[in-house]
Amino acid sequence: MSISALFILDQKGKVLISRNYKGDVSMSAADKYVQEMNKQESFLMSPITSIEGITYACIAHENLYLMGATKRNSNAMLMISFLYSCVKVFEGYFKKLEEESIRDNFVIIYELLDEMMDFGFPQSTEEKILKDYICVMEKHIVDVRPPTAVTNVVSWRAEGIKHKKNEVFLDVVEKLNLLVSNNGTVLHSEILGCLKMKSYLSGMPELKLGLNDKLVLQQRQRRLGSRVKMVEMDDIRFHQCVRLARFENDRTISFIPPDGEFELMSYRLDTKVRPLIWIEAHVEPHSHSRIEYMIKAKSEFKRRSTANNVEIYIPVPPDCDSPSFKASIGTVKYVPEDNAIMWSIKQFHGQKEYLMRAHFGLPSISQEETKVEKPPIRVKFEIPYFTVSGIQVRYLKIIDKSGYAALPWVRYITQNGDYQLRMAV
Amino acid sequence: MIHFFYLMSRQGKGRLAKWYTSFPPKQKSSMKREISGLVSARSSKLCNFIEFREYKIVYKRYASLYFIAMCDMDDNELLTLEVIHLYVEILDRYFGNVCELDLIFNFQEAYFILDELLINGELQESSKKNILGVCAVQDSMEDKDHKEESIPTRLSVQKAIERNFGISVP
Amino acid sequence: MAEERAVIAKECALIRTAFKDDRKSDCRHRNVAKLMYVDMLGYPTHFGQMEVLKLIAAPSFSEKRVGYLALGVLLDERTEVLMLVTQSLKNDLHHSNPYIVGLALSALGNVASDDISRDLAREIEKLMRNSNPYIRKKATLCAIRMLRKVPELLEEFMHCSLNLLEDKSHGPLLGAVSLISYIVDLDRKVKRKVRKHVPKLISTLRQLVLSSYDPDHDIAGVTDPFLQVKIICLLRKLASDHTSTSDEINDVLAQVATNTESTKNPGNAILYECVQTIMSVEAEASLRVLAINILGRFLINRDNNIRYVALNTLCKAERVDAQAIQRHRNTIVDCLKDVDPSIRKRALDLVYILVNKSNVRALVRELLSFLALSSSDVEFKAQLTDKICIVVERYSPNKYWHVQTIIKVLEVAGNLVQERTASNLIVLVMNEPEIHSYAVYKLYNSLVECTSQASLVRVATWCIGEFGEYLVSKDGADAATYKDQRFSQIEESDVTNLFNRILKMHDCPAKTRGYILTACLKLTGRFSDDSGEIREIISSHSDHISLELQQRSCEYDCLDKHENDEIRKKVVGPMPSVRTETIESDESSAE
Amino acid sequence: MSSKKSQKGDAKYFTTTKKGEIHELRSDLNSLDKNKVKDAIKKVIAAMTVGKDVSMLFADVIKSMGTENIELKKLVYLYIINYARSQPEKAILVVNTFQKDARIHPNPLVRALAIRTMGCIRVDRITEYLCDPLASALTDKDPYVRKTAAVCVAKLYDINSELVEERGFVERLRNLISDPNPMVVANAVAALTEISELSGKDKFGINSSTRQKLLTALNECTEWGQVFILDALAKYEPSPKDAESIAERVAARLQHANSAVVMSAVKVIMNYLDVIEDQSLVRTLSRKLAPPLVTLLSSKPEIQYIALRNIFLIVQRRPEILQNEVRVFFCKYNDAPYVKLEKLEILIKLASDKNVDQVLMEFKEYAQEVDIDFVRKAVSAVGRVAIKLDSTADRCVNVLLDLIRLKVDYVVQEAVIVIKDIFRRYPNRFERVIVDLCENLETLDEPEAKASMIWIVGEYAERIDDAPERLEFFMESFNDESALVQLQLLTATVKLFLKRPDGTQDLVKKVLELATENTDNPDLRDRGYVYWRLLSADPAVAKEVVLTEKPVISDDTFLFERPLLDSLIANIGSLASVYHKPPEQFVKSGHATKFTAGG
Repeated sequence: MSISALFILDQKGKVLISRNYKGDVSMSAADKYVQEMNKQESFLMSPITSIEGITYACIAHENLYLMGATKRNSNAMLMISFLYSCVKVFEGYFKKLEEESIRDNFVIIYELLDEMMDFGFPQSTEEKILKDYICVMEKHIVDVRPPTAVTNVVSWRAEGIKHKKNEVFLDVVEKLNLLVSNNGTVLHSEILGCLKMKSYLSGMPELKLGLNDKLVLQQRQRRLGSRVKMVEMDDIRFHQCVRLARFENDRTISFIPPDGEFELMSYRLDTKVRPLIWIEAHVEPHSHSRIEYMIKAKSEFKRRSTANNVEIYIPVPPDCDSPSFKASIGTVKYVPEDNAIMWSIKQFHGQKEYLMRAHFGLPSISQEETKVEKPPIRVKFEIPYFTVSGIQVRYLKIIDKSGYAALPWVRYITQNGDYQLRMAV
Repeated sequence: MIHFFYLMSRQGKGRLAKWYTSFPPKQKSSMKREISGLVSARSSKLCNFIEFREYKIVYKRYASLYFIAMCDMDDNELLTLEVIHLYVEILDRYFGNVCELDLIFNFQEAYFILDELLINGELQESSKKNILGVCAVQDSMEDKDHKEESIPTRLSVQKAIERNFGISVP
Repeated sequence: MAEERAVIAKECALIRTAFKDDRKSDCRHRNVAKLMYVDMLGYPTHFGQMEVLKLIAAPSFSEKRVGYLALGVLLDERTEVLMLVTQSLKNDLHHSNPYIVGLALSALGNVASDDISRDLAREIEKLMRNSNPYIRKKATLCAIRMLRKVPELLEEFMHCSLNLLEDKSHGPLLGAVSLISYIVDLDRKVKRKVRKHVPKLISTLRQLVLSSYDPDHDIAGVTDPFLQVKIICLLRKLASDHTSTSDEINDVLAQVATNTESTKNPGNAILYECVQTIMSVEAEASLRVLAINILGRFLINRDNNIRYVALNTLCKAERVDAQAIQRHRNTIVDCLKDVDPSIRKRALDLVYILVNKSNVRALVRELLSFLALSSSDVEFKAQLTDKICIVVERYSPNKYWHVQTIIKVLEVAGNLVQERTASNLIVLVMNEPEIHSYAVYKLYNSLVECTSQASLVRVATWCIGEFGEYLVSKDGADAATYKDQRFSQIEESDVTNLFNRILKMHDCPAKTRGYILTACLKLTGRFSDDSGEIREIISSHSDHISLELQQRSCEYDCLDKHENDEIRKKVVGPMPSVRTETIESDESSAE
Repeated sequence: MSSKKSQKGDAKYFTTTKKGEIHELRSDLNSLDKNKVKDAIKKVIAAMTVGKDVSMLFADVIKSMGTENIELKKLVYLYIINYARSQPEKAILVVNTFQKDARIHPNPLVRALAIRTMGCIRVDRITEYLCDPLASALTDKDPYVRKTAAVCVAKLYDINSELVEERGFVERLRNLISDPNPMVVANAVAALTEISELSGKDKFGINSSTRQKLLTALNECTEWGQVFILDALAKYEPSPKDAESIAERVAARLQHANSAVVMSAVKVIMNYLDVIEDQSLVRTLSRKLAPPLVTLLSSKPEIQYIALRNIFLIVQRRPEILQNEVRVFFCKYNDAPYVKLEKLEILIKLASDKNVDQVLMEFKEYAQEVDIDFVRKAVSAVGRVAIKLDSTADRCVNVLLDLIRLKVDYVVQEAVIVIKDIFRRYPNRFERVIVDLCENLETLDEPEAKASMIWIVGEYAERIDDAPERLEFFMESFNDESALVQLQLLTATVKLFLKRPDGTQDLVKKVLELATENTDNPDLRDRGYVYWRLLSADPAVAKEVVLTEKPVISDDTFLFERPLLDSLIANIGSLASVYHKPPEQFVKSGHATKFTAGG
């Protein structure tokens, strides 16, 4: 199930650093992979590739590639997930993971690679714990010891943490994914929610979180009456601190949190949602001379809510010129790097409708051997104090042996996710 | 004959590319990519020739730059190395101790010089002196033009590229 | 990368808009210059093509200079708007300023299309006679471009180019020699005309070799190696297959070979060209020895470049001097193991030439063991395999060894060999009744061991189908005996089990399946098939998605079940042998 | 040409490439100044990192092995791992320090480090010296050392399996499954799995008590440890009762944030579902699988890819699991190209009477995109849906006709290829479209498209008036065609002759000659002779044989056969599931070992 060797390559495929875990894959194997990458367009290459009996699992990060190689029938999901964990740990250590930071920190990277994986088996990838015994600052002291957390049941939290003020912040962030066909039917919509927690609590606190989860509430409906809105989540995923067996049993979300920032849970709702912001586009192309756009934007959420920082991206041909715009609200900008017009509206109140017109010139000569791409319209927005799903935190109980009182703070926000409306032309 | 003349940094960034045989754009970029991969993968101990499709690549590294010529299979490889070297020497004299930055900011000049050295992938002049001489005359004619217009073009192109392209020096 | 893309996209948008704005026409040459940079980074610049034409048509030198440069970079011969530039070019070719003529010539020489070449050939011919050597040399190279595009223009340039051989300046002379070399390649008939000028070429070359230091053309102590190499190359073209010219140039070649220094690259470039020439003309024996010695030195040179060109020369020289190459056999075989793939490739080409009837067993043994070891470089392995097969086919001392060796190759690299290898082996076996049983046993045993090499599977399947009766009879087994190799008879079910095993493999290709179906059809006439297993295999593909397999399966099944047994017997009878001319002609075309 | 660069941090070490470098390093390594030594070692490691050979410094580097500075010690160890194999003689020199560090060093970090490193030195002679320290490490009081020792047993087994058996390390490893520390248990599981794979034997012997311990550890160990345990459980062959209880406990893992944990949990459940007898539980568990699988599609593209390759298998095995989720597989513009291709495959699988209109609309949309591979697959997808769903065939064929009319050459070729299969699936239903296909005959240049078109001409020779001319057109380039086309041309011409003997004798004679006398392809020659002999013996029989009725191709043509599918399901999440090939096909050594119940 293991990675035999791990490589970090630069954009051109040069090995920056590598670690051989098992010895059955030669370290020159990376060259074969890079040759293949040069032959194909690298973005077309599938993340799992087999070349001459060796499998390469590769992810791209910034301008780097992280690649694991194996000769066995290894666990592919584990390989890729582990590479992403490496990225997370390195970013935790060096802020940005890039060529520079690798060259500047190769000693520490070797140490981390040694600690995070042994003989191809991933070990500890909790950045906060690793920092307890592998440090950026050189320690000349002899007695750096493995923190007990490395092998503990609670492998994500060190013992003896103290904070002056005991606080917990909880952000409920929902993202709306939307896919609309070019004739205006909603093909797919889903809500991806996530509870981000910042925990500054002393000791080993026990936390219990209550949501207006339909399955829980139905069981206790009688006691609560039927006034609470209930939400049915299609799927929930928890941080490893949450006791899954307990949740499976009685849907109680109980956990000892890591210290600091982490993602407590994420959930998915696969319900038909009304698109919060609706766009209609009318395009009139005159090839070799000019192209015109008429765009209508409509907000379909409640009148008293407001969407902030709305950005509507309308794709335009990559070689157009001389832009001119007219909009009933907000500002319009040609964004050549995205081949798009960006119409931005600072505050978009509920139940409103606005218009925008754009005009471009086109060159008299068109590009050789290219087919026109048809990217979709994309929309970005943020609606505070609102969740599309209606999810609510009902309580967050904090219990520590020392008995301190701690305050939980909760915020809600809805954002766009992958929000795409296909263009008709 | 030389079909393609290419300057590339060690990091694989193109610095000058001149085609003497035309290929469709897609093929050009895939050839460039493959050549750059082949060349940069070779250790300095290996010979300077690579057989590539129906061509032969003759290349040489000068500090941070690779000079690459894609030529016919039966060309005299050693002589092609000399053509490359001649070009490098002329660049060095023209710019005075040339470095990669000179080529980034004065890529027009590098092309002008190449046009005095090669036509259609064949060597047109073997005398450094002659080439530097005609380049100097043409530069001065250009400067005269600009005095009339009172815009120092060459310099401003340079500046514009520097400013607008934010070229990152390797 | 993403960052670069964004910067370029923004800049290009500004440039596009500026192009459309008439007030900004004085920025045009700067914007076009930027587009050249953009083009080199690999982004589209088609929107700037019209602006390039405008620059060329502009009056000032600096605009023209950028315009013509951009013409050679942003456009090429296939660009549609290129035709629009013909008139501007024509005007500039007549310009009073020689540098503007030069710009037009350079651009024309780099991008001229067929049409433009036809339209402007006249002008170029005139410019080749211009009083200014700067213009003469450019026009001469431009002529090569035009000939590349339109060979019929040859007559146009012929006369003029021969006159240029008298030119005093190196530039035009170099151009003329290059042009004539090109012409000679284009039309062998003109060689006769050109040979009249050999004395002139020789004297020019001799001057260069013997000249004292010439500061303008000195390259590391050698005077104009470029011109020297070009002349030697032209002389080779003129002298090969022509005795009197060969005699004529013997002396000068000897002079070059003895007077050129071999410590630096320019000298070696000349020697390399010289040796190649000696090897391919009818040179005197002493000169030949000289060349062989130079090559010998090259071969053991520490510089990989020199070793490479030595191997390269030997490859080309084979026709003339096989003996000389044999002397270096061990060095060459060693080069097969070199770390440098370029050198390995060259060495392989040579080894292939080295093989002859007397050394084929030893060399092939060596190559085979080498094949089994070299696992990393698949491309090289494929070439190696191919070469082994060809030499075995060509020099094999007897058919048993031949069959046995090719099977070994198939076992190791059956997925890399060319189709031809498999079909040649089949024909060989087919046409030699005496080895039918030996081959079928050999192949059957191989197949049992190894079902992963596609070519092996097919050859074996075909032979089992055609000669299956030997496998299941005592007599067949006895007949297969060769020297100390003995085989034992097998059961029909062994064959069907083997076929089934192959068919059950998930990645068994349709082609292989097809072979098996036809083999089974044939076996219905060679085996008793009491168990009906063959029949089962035949009908198993009757609803297969592959057209061919479905067709075969249904046809064979119908034939097998048909009441008219005579017809089936006739159909599955032994296949007629193949006329071998086809094979031989095939072999030669493969070289 | 020079380039200047700012230097900071470790980066400065990369630039020291002067000639006297090695010499200088050697003197620094032997310096009395500890900082100098440390700097020198860093430089050595830096050189090693960029691929320079610094093995000649072995003796100088290992002098610092005994240091009490852990960071330095790690670097020295790292160096030793890299070069011990090339210097086996000298590697012996380090054994003493290793043993000391491993056995008596007060710091568990150092003890573990020594054990971990020794296991990575794959020099046979050192291996013996590893046994004693390893034995004590397996019972070390610190769990960190024990978990490292557990992995080390697997390392040792890889180098010298006999030694491991001899010293009873496998038995000790099995004992570690009862270790109170969950990480130790997890690593022991990983090591045992590895050893079982290497030996091809079940070294696990899971019994009811170990099973219990595994399930307990599953709740407590790290995310990676959970993967080890789940993967081991997936190989276990449970009784129906076991399967029920384990699957129920494992189901909680579907909620884990780590995709690898989720995927391995899916594997356990998918495999156990076949054993579980209680059908209502089967339904409950199946229902639980869908949501986490769909959620994986919101992850990173590489994870999506692996998920999709697996979902492809899962929906073939248990179509009910995702039958209502077709929309989540619609392609987004910015999906990675490899993700789009996989989504398409699954859309074909999930297409049903209920959703087919929507799915076809999508395919049509995709067929007009830019990426050629994707477009071709979309075109082919339309046809495959037709083959799968009888009731939709008309709609699909209409979509294909629309696409053909776009006259994009690769779209036409792909359409021809798939329409030929539609003809074979639904004989006598769509022959009307032959006219449209024939219009594009001359633009075909790909072998498979040509072969398909030739087949169509031969199969419908009696309907296509100019069939002889069309076949003759192809025959002109017979020798340049691929075998695929040649074979089809041979058959089609024979069919034409049998159906329309008038005026086609010359043509059939020509093709028979081409196939038998002018080719070096033995298979084609055989086929040629078969036809030739048939025709010359008795044309009536030939007609019966060649035009014999062919079975209609089935709707499951594109499905995996059951044994392959089973093998792939057993390997969910692994590379086999990504390649859709059983492990033995791409792995040389190693075995797929099942863990059998030991009571």
